[in-house]
Amino acid sequence: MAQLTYRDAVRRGIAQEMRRDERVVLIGEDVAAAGGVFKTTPGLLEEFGPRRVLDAPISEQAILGAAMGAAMTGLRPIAEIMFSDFLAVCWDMVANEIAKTRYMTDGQVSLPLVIRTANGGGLRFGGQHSQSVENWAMAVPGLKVVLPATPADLIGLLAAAVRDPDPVLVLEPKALYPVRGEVPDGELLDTLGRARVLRTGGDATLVAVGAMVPRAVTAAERMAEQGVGCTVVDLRSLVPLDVRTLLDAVAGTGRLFTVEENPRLCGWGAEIASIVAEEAFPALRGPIVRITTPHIPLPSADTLEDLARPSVSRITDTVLKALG
Amino acid sequence: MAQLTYRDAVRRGIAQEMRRDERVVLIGEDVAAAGGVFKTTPGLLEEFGPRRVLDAPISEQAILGAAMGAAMTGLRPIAEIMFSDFLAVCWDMVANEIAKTRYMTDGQVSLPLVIRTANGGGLRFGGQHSQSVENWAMAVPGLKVVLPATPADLIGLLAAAVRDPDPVLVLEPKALYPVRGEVPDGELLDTLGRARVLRTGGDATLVAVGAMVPRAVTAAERMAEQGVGCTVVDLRSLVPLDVRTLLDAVAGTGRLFTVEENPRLCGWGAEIASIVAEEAFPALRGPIVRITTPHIPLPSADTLEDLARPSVSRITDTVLKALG
Amino acid sequence: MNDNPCPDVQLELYRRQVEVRVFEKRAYDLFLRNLVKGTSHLSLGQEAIAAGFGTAMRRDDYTFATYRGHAHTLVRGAPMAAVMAELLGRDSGLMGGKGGSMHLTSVEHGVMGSYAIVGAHLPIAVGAAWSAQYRGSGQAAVCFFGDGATNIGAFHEALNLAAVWRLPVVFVCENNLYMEYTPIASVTAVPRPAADRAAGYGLDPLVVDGNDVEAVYGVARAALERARTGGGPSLVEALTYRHGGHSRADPGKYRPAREVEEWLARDPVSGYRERLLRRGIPAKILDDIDTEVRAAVDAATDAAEAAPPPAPERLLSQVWTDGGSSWRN
Amino acid sequence: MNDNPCPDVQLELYRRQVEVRVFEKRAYDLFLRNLVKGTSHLSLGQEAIAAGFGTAMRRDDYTFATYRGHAHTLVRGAPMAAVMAELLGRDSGLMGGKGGSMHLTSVEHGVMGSYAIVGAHLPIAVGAAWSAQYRGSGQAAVCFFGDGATNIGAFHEALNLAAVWRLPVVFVCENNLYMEYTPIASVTAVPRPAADRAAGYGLDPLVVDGNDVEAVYGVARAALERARTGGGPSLVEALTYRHGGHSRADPGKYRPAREVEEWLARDPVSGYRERLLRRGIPAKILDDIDTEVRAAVDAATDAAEAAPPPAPERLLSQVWTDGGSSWRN
Ligand SMILES: Cc1ncc(C[n+]2csc(CCOP(=O)(O)OP(=O)(O)O)c2C)c(N)n1
Ligand SMILES: Cc1ncc(C[n+]2csc(CCOP(=O)(O)OP(=O)(O)O)c2C)c(N)n1
Ligand SMILES: [Mg+2]
Ligand SMILES: [Mg+2]
Repeated sequence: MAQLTYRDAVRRGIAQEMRRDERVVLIGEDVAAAGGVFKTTPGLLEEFGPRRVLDAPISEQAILGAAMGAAMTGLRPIAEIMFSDFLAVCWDMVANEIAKTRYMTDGQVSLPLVIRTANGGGLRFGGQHSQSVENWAMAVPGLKVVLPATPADLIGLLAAAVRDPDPVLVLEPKALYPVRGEVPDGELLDTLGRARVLRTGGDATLVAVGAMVPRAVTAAERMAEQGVGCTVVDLRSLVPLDVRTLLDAVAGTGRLFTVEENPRLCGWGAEIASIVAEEAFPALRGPIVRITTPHIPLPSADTLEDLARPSVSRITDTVLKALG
Repeated sequence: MAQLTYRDAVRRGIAQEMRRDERVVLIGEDVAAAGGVFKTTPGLLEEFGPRRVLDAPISEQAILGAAMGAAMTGLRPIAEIMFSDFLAVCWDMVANEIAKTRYMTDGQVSLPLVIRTANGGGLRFGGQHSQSVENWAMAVPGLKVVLPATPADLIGLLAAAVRDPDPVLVLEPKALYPVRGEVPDGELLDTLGRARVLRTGGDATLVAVGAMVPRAVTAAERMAEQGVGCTVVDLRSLVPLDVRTLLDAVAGTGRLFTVEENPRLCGWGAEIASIVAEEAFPALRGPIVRITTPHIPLPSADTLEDLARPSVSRITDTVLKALG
Repeated sequence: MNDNPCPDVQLELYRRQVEVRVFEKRAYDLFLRNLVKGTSHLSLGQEAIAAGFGTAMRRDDYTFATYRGHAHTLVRGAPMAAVMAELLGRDSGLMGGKGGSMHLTSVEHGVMGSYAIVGAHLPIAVGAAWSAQYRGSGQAAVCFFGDGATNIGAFHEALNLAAVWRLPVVFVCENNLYMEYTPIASVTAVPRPAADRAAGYGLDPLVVDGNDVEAVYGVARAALERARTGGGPSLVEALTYRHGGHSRADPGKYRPAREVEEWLARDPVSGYRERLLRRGIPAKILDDIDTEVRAAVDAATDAAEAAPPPAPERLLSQVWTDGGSSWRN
Repeated sequence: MNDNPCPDVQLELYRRQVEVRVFEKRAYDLFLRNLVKGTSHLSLGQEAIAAGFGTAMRRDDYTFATYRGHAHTLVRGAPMAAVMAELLGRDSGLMGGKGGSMHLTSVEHGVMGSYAIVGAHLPIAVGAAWSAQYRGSGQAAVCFFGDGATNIGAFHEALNLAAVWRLPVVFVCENNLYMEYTPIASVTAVPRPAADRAAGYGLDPLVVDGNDVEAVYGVARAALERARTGGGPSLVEALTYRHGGHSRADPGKYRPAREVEEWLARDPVSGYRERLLRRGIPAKILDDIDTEVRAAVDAATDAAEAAPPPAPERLLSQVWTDGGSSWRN
C-alpha cells in the first residue's frame, strides 16, 4: 500500500499495462521526452523506448486517427489528448469514426483503444481549457466513458479500459492530479460499469463523478453532523452505467441529487435523473435536483471559477433546502 | 397563402433576409452555383451575386471560422454545414469559439451568425449522414438551437435567427425537405424560444421537435380515437427553451412523454424530463417516459432505419402501455 | 526492353476494370428500379485507379476508401453478391445492411472501411501504416480520396504525420475535377490539389493519368515498394473524370458538354480493351472475361434481390464487441 | 538611399519592445508572488514580432493572437492596467476576469481576441479579412501563431481559403523552435514549418529574422500593403526564441544550454537599443523611454493589485447580447 498522487497513478497505470502487453503504445503531444504537460507520463519513454512512446505534432485528428487505424490492425493504443476541450478539434474522430465504426461494419472492425484526457476546471485556465466534456461523450453511442475519482480507481479503470475490446474515453479530473490516495501494491484491474457507494444515509442520494466526488462526500459529512443522512454514489463510469446501484440507492432514500461539474444542460445528471424519473418513480418522495455549474463557459478569475463550480456549501445548502 | 415545401421555404427564408439586409451573406459547400445539394438555395446566386453567395471548399473549420470572423466585424453570415454530422469536423469552432467568445470577452465580441444544417435520419444515409445532433448542441452554453418542424416555422425562425444578435444553430430535419405546408404571404418573422401547443388532451403530454412532431401528432390523433387525450407540444427551440409552456402542459396532464430522434443518452428529452422532475414534481402522476432512437448509430438499410427511429406505432404503444 | 506488365497482369487489369464497370452500371440500374434505397456514388469512368492499385497491392495490404468505394472494395476480392446486397440493404449484405453503399468494409480482404466524412480516413490509414511499421509486417496502407478532400484539415495532419514517421502509406488522390458539383479549381489555391501540396510534406509531386490503368499500376508498384522498404509515404494525384453525377441524385448538368465528351472519349475501360487488342491479345479472351463478369454480376444481383431484409435483431447488435448495444448494468 | 525607418518609427519600435519586455517580466514576478493564478505564456525574447507588426498596422486593422498574446494586445494600445488586472483576475480586467491571460481581447483597439485552441483563430482571421474585403474598408487582419500551429488542420483550411478569395490577411508564424516542450523539427515534415508550406497555397515563402524589429517592420509593411491593394494573403515565418519556458509551469530545461545562450545573445530588445545607439540616437532618449515604460508598468501593477475581484454578478452575465445567461423562457 502506497500513497500516490493521481498524477503518479496515471504513470503507474500506463506502465503496468505497457509491461504486460507489447501491443500497448502511447501517443500524444509532449508525452514522451517531456513526460507530459501535467507530468503524468515521465519515465515512460525511458522505460519503453521511442517505438512505444511517441511525441506527436499538434494534430489531434491525426493522433486519434492514428490510434484508430492502429487499433483496427492489432495494436492497443493509448492516445492522450492534452485537455479534454481539444476533443472538439478531433470530435469527428471520436463521434463519427471511433464510436461508430464497429456498428457500421457490423462488427468487422474492433477498436481496442483508450483516449485519456485532462478534464474539468479548478486551475483558473478559462473557458477553453477547463471544460467537463462528459456530457458530450455520453451522448455518443459506441463510446465507453469513465471518470475515476481516486488514484487507485484511475489505475484499475485505466487497466480495464486498455484491456477492453472497445474504445474507452478516460476523463482525468485535472484538479485531482496533485491529490494523494491509497493505492494497493501489485497489479490493479477494475471493472468498467460499476458504481461505488461511498456512504449510506436515509435522507438523500447524492450522485457525483470525478472532482465532484470528494465535494459530495464532504457535503454529506457536514450534513450528517446536522442529522441529515446521505447516500453518496460515485458512478465512476458513465458508459456502461451502473443503473442498478443507482436505482437501489434512490430506492433507499427517495430523493436524488446530482453533483455535476459540467454546464447544466443535457449532462449525465439529466440522463440519470430521467432514468430515475422513469424507472424509480414510485420510490421518489420529492423533486430530483441537479446541482451543476451554470450553463456558462467557465470563467478564468479564481473567485468567479469558484462560484461557478458546485462547492461543498452549495451542495449542502441545496440539499438541505430541498429536503425542507 | 401558398403551399411550399420545406426545401423551398429555406430558400425563401434566406432570400427574405438577404433582401432586407445587405450584411447578410451565405457561405457553404455547393450552395451557390449548384443551389445546394438538398436544393435549398437555388437562385440565390443569381439574385444576390457571387459577392454574397459563396461556394466554399470542403473546409468546414474555415467555413465556420470565416462566418465567425465576419460576424464580429460587421456582417451577418449564414453558414451552411451540409449535414449536421459534419459539425463534428468543426466542433471546435462551434463549441469552443463561436459559443464561448462573447462570454470570455465579457461581451466585447458579438456574433450575429446562423449555422444551418440538414439534420436527422430517414433517407437511408447511414451512421455518418443521419445524426440528430441536437443533443450535442444543447449541451454547449452560448449557442441558441432551433428545430423548425414546418415550412412556415422554418422561415419565421430562420429570420429570427438571422436578426438575433447571438449565434444560432438552425437544424433542418432533412426528412422534411419534400414536405409541403401552408406559408402565409409576405415577410415572416417568428420569435426564438416559444414552444407551440399543437393539440390538447388531458391524459398525457407528448413533447417533440423536428421530424418527430408530425409523428407525435399522428400518434395523438390515433390515441384520441381510442379515447386517450394527448397534449402535443412542439418545442421549436431548444435554446432558449420555453419552460413555461412545457410546465403548463405537464400540469394539465400529469404525464410527460418525449419523442426524440436522437440517440437515447443525454438528449434534449433528458433535459426536459429533468426540468419537469425538479420543477413540476407535484404535478406528476406517473413515470416520465422517453421514446427515442436506441443508443446506437443509425443503420443504413431501410427496414433497420425504420425500426430505429420512433414511429407512430411505437409512440402509441409506449404511451398507451405507460398509461395502463 | 518491354515496359508493359506481363500478360497475366494485363488481363487482370482488364478484368478488374470490367468488373467495376459492369457492377457500377448494375448498381445504377438497381437505383433506377428503387432497389438501392440510400445514396450511392459510382466509380464509372474512374475504374482504372482502383483496378491499377488493387492489382499492385499485396493480399495483406490495407485499403481505405471513401463513400465512393464500391470499386476499391471489389478489386480486393470482396464478394460481389455481399456488396450488392449491402447496397440493397439486405441481411446478406457485407455489413448486414448497417453500413450501406457509403461504408463498404471487408476486413477479410484488407478493405478496412469506406468513410463518408471527407478526409477522415487519411489519418486512420496513417494509423494502420503505423501499426504495420510497428509490427514489421511489411504491409502497406493505400488510402483513396478525392480532389475535394485535399482542402480539409485532416488531409494536412495525416500527410505531415505520415511523413514525419516515414510510414508505409500511399495516399491516392482521384482528381475528377469536381467536389460534389463545384469545380475543384474554384476552391483551391493551386492547380494540382494534391501534387502541388506534396512539397509541404517533403514529398515528390506524383501525377499520373488516372484513366491509364497500366500507368496507375506502375505508379502503384513503385509507391508500394517505397512504402515497404522504409521509404515512407507517397502522395499520388491521378487525373480522371466521373462519367455520371456525383451521387445517385445528381444528373451532373453543371459540367460543360465539351468537357464531358472529351473525357468520355478517354474511357479507361474501352481504351484499355483497344490497347490490348492492338497488342495482339485475341478478342475472344477479352470477350470471355466480359461474359464471365456479366454472369457474375447477374448472379450477385439475383442473390441480392432474393435475400431477405436484415433480421430485426441486428438493429441492436455490434455496438460493442460483446455483440450487443447495452449501455447499462 | 537609407533603408531605415524614419526616426519616430525607430523610437516607436524601441518603445513597444520595451513595453512588452517590462510588462512580461512584471507578469512573471506577479506569477511568482502567486497573484497571477491561472497559466500565462510570455513573449520574452519574441518582442520584436509584435512590436514590428503593431507599429506597421493601421489603427483599424485587426489582430488575432494566441494564448501567448500579451505582447500583441499591448502593442495595439490596449490599456496596460486592464491587461494586468485581467491576468490577476480582477474586476477592472480587460474582460472583467472572465478570459484571463489566454484570452486577451480589446475590440476597441482592434484586438479581436486571443485564442487558446491552437490554430482556431486562423480561420477566424480569414473571416475578418473577408468582411473587410466585403465592406471595402481597406482593413487587414494580422494573425499570429506559433510553429506548432502549422501542423493542425485549421492552418491548412485557413490558408487555402484566404488564398482562393485573395483576402487581406497576414499570417505570422512565430517560429520559436518549440511547440510546448517538443522541438518543432521532430514533428514536422519540412525544415521551415510555415515557409515550406507557402507554395501549397500559391504563396511565396517569406522568412524574416524575428529578433530584428526593423526587418519585421519592413516585412509587415509590405504584407499589409499587399493585403490592402488586393494582392491577397501573405504567410510570414519569423524566426525567434522564447527566453523562458512555454508557460508559467515550465522551467524550459529541455532546451540545450548552448542553444539558449546563442539566442539570449541575440536579444531583440537590447540588440535594438545598441543599434539605435550606434546610429547616434542619444542614450538619454532611450533611457527616458525605459523610465516611462517602467513607470507605466508600475502604475498598471499598482492599479491591478488594488482592484477588487470581479463582482459576483459577472458570473452569469454576457453569455448573450441581452447581457444575461438565461437559456429559458
Ligand atoms: C467533412 C465533409 N464535408 C462535406 C461532405 C459532403 N460531401 C460528400 S462527397 C463531397 C465531395 C467530395 O469531393 P472529392 O473529394 O473530390 O471526391 P469525389 O466525390 O469527387 O470522389 C462532399 C462535399 C462530407 N461527406 N464530409
Ligand atoms: C488544439 C490544441 N492542441 C494542443 C494545445 C496545447 N498547447 C498549447 S500551446 C501548445 C504549443 C504551441 O506551440 P506553438 O504553436 O509553436 O506556439 P508557441 O507556444 O511556441 O508560441 C500546445 C500543444 C492547444 N492549446 N490546442
Ligand atoms: Mg472529386
Ligand atoms: Mg513555438
